[in-house]
Amino acid sequence: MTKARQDRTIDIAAAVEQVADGMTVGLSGFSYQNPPMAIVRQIIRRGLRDLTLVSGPTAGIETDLLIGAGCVRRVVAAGVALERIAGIAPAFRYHAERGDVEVWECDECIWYVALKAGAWGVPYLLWRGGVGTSLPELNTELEEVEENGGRYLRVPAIRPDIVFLHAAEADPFGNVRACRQAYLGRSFAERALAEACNGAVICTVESIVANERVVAEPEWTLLHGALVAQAPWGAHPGGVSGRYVPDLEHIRAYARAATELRTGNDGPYRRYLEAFIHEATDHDGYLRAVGDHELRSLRIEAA
Amino acid sequence: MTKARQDRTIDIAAAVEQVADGMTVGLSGFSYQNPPMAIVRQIIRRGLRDLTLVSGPTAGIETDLLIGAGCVRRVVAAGVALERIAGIAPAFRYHAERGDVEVWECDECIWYVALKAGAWGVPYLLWRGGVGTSLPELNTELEEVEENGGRYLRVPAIRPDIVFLHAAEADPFGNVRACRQAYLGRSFAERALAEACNGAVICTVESIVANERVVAEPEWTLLHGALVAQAPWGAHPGGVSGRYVPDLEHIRAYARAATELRTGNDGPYRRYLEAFIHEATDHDGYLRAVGDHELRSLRIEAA
Amino acid sequence: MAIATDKPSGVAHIEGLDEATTALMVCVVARELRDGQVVAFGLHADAMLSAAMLAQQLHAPNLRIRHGLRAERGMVFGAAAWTDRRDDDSWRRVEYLEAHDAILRAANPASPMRFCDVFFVGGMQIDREGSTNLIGLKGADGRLAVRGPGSIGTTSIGTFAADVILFSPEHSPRRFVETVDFVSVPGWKRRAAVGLEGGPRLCVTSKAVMDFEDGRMRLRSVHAGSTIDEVVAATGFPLLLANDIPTTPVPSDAERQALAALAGSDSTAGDPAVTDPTRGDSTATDPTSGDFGA
Amino acid sequence: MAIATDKPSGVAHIEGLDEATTALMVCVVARELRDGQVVAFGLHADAMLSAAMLAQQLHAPNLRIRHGLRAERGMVFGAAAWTDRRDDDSWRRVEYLEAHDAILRAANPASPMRFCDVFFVGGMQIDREGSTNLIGLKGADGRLAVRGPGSIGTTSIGTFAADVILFSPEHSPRRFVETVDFVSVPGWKRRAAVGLEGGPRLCVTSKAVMDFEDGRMRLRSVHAGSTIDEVVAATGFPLLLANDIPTTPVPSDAERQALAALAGSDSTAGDPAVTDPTRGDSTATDPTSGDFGA
Repeated sequence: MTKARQDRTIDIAAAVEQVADGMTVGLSGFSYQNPPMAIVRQIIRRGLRDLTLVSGPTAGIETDLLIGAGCVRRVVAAGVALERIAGIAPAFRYHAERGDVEVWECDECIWYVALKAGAWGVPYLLWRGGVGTSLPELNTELEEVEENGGRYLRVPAIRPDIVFLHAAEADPFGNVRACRQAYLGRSFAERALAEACNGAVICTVESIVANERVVAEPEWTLLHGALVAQAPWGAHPGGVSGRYVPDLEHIRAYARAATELRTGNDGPYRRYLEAFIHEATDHDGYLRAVGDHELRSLRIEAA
Repeated sequence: MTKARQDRTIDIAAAVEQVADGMTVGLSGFSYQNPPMAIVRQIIRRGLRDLTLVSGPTAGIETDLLIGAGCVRRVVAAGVALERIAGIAPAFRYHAERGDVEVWECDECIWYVALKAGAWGVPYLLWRGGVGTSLPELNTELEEVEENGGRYLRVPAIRPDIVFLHAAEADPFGNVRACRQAYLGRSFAERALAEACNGAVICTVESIVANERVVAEPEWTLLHGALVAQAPWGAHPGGVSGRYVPDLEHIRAYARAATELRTGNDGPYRRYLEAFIHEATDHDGYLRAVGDHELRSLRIEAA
Repeated sequence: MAIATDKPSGVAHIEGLDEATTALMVCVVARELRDGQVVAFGLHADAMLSAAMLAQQLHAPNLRIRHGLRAERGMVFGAAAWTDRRDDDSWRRVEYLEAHDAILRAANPASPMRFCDVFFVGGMQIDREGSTNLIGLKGADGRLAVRGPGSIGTTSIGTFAADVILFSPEHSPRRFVETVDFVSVPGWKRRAAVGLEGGPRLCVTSKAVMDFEDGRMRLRSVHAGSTIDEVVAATGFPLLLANDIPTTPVPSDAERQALAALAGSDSTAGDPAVTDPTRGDSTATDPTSGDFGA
Repeated sequence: MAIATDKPSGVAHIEGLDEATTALMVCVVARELRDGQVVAFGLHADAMLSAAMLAQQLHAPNLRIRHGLRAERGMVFGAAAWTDRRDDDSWRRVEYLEAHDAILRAANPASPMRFCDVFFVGGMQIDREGSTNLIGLKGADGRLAVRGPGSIGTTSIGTFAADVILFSPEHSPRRFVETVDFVSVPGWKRRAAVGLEGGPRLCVTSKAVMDFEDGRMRLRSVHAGSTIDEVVAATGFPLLLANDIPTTPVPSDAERQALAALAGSDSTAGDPAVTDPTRGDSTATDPTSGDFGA
């Protein structure tokens, strides 16, 4: 071969350089699972503003943290919660109630339908879920219409400008894989986001694997064509199926700080941002701030 | 357990009893691969009429044979061909040119979009492929419309009344599996048909496997909730990936007979129907008519 | 709200409820599930999972279950099969796997691959016609003042499901209101207005079981330990009363044995420090207070 | 139509063409493919596969290929990876697998997971603006008289692809017509009328290579063994002529070596008794005669 195949790896800082204020940013993560937290923290370090997040379909700490740090103008998600720790994600709650953050009110299906419209290059798709609810009242982009004697929502297309994912592994050429040992993370919303995306799909991964492994097991490739950034523990304090479980102690501490926002005390939240994002000037610094012992305790042993 | 789990197996005759004249019938098969031929032959034996076939997306001998036998009023397929043997399927060509059979002119994507609309319970979906072509002129159900300054086709929903598939194997409870040794047949249009279906999904299979095997490898389950009919060699003269290759000699002989239709000589075609369908009064009879030696020569050895 | 009965083991834990009450609620739900149905529920609905598995064991061997957390004779629909500190391997024990956007299949209840027939819904508010609200609460000015988590999967799946079962451990005037502030899943009158079929069939709380008559909630039975008067007082709208309102039958021997057998399978220990008001198994007390959401 | 050159081995067989002509056409296509593109083609397009793999070897290591039959650094998009009497196992040598309805992804050429940038299209008819027809031919009454196979995947993928390459071994006035009877994939003027971007860039036949100027087909080079006059006469509309019309460069040493190396991989033997007029690699002679379709 006269030319080498292009290496599609990139570092976290360069990945986030591609984001600008006001962009629509797709984020992986289903609740605690696979949020691209290393990217999120770098977005906060850069002080980006007015982002529209397409999170989820059910968003978690990645969305709450970006909101709490002031980066977000609008959230497209069917729910934002910290599971049993906070049924309503606290920074999301605080800023949505203040009106700082606009919520594109939807449910999981409508979230998918909007992205399918984006992927299919059509201005809208019809959908029956949501008629007779408050969604069209709260989300003026969802119009309730009559077609062929039935009532439907016109769900407009959503097309992220850029998508960030976190996954177990990828090869250097942009083939992203789930962890072989686990179903999870294999069929989240990543494909829906990537297919609708107008621009780069950037995936942080726990480890980079050889292309030979991808070819040997093509059925485990989730998506292709991504840019790949190595970020071990990159979903922390979320989890990665087959690799490590969510760090509930960390999330609980975060939630306590965020809950203080509603009492008018933003000190704990600011201290959280300082300790884990601003003072830890990069992902390695973050991992040092969390501590090796804590991280190791989260690791899932191979079956 | 006080009650037993329901066995969802059925025989071929009982399966075809569920079809009535005029129904919209979904058929699996991508060209030579996985056509539900045992079912097709039983439909012909029953003398059913005026069926709308949703074949394909790229249809082959299952569609050509049903057309040649006079069962079909309308075909929804992006193409009907016998690969290299007949670039235009001969009975399809003959009857379409005579106007006996109406063609719901589309392409593979539009075929899928119509079924997605059916599955999603909406009257139509917008699609951009096909604007500027003859499709809306030839298929009056495809309306070219202007939306948000762009031109799109309104593709109406298609919902089969019943769907027939052929696959490598299934358990007695309706979990249909691809052959573990082959990718093929794993991700055809079967899911699109089953998801849009208004009624029963009936799958003939080469062999019935234990539920334990399904549970041990759930990632190989193509679809669930089907009724299952055992029909070894049920795709013949088509092939089943990982099991047997198409019987090109048989297809070639069939194509020669069907090509005679256009010359006004329907004798060879009638003789084909007699020998392989009417005299062979059931699937076992068909297999005897084909011959054990011929069948064995098609078998794919496990790697 | 404890009820006096032997403590069955092996039932999912519901925050704030004793095991006996939880077991009773699980049995009530299980009895409602019919053979051949497909039932679906959300991430943390452990009690619903117990109920579905119990029904499978006792009278509904063909029940199919869609559950994010664990699935038996069902699927892991994409994401959710993990919990807390345990990496769940339930996907190895199911019959099929589908991507998370299989939830769009909810739109075709006629397909054999349909997403579900029965769907469980909780809410910050539930009203007399069975509408639910996960969106938020209105302030004095009529605008959203208390932000809820969002509708999650409830809206569309609840729109298409033939049978919606409302599940609310908490039974209080604040939870059961005359009219929800915002609608996540429409109840009977709202559904009729837009031509939706199906709707809420049952509402199960820690105090009672309600069904619906002409689209209005009706008291069907009261759990031992509660009274009709107590239930009526705990409901923020006039509850219709059935002609005969028995005590909810306690778990039978067969039910208790089956529940004990299920204890052999993985059970999920809730995180004791926290609650989840967004799912059907929640016991969050006050959606406007600080004691949830953190 | 044979051209005088050493016979390279390892090139896909095209029915009715000698190996040297096929190899030349393969090289012409390969030279047009740019690094980083995603190329897609149909079931029997063996020549296109050879071209794409050749380009990957020589100058486009990041080319991604979507092919139903075999795929290298690409995918098997669902169905098609078998051929004739051989069960193809190419899915074991690819990097990803997708269900067949991944073709719907053609609608978003901006996504990194896009279906393709370059798409190959054949036709029963091709006209001067590059429209193609797989639907059928009109009779004297203006209605469809000769049934074609149908548009297969060409319409939508051809609509969204930035670059459409027309591939037609047959070069005759019957194939190259002033205006196609029916349109499967629109050419330049029809695309402009409905606001489609991209369109036909190149047309490769067994006689010549054409490109487009202002939306009209133009002769770019003539294969050794043919002449400009012969090509013009074989085209059923006035062909624009480039200022300089060279002989199509024969395969270079590097191209021939790479083609020979590809011969080590599985090659597909066409079924000699039959033809396939519906794909780009067809040599069907007369779509109105009885010599194809059986």
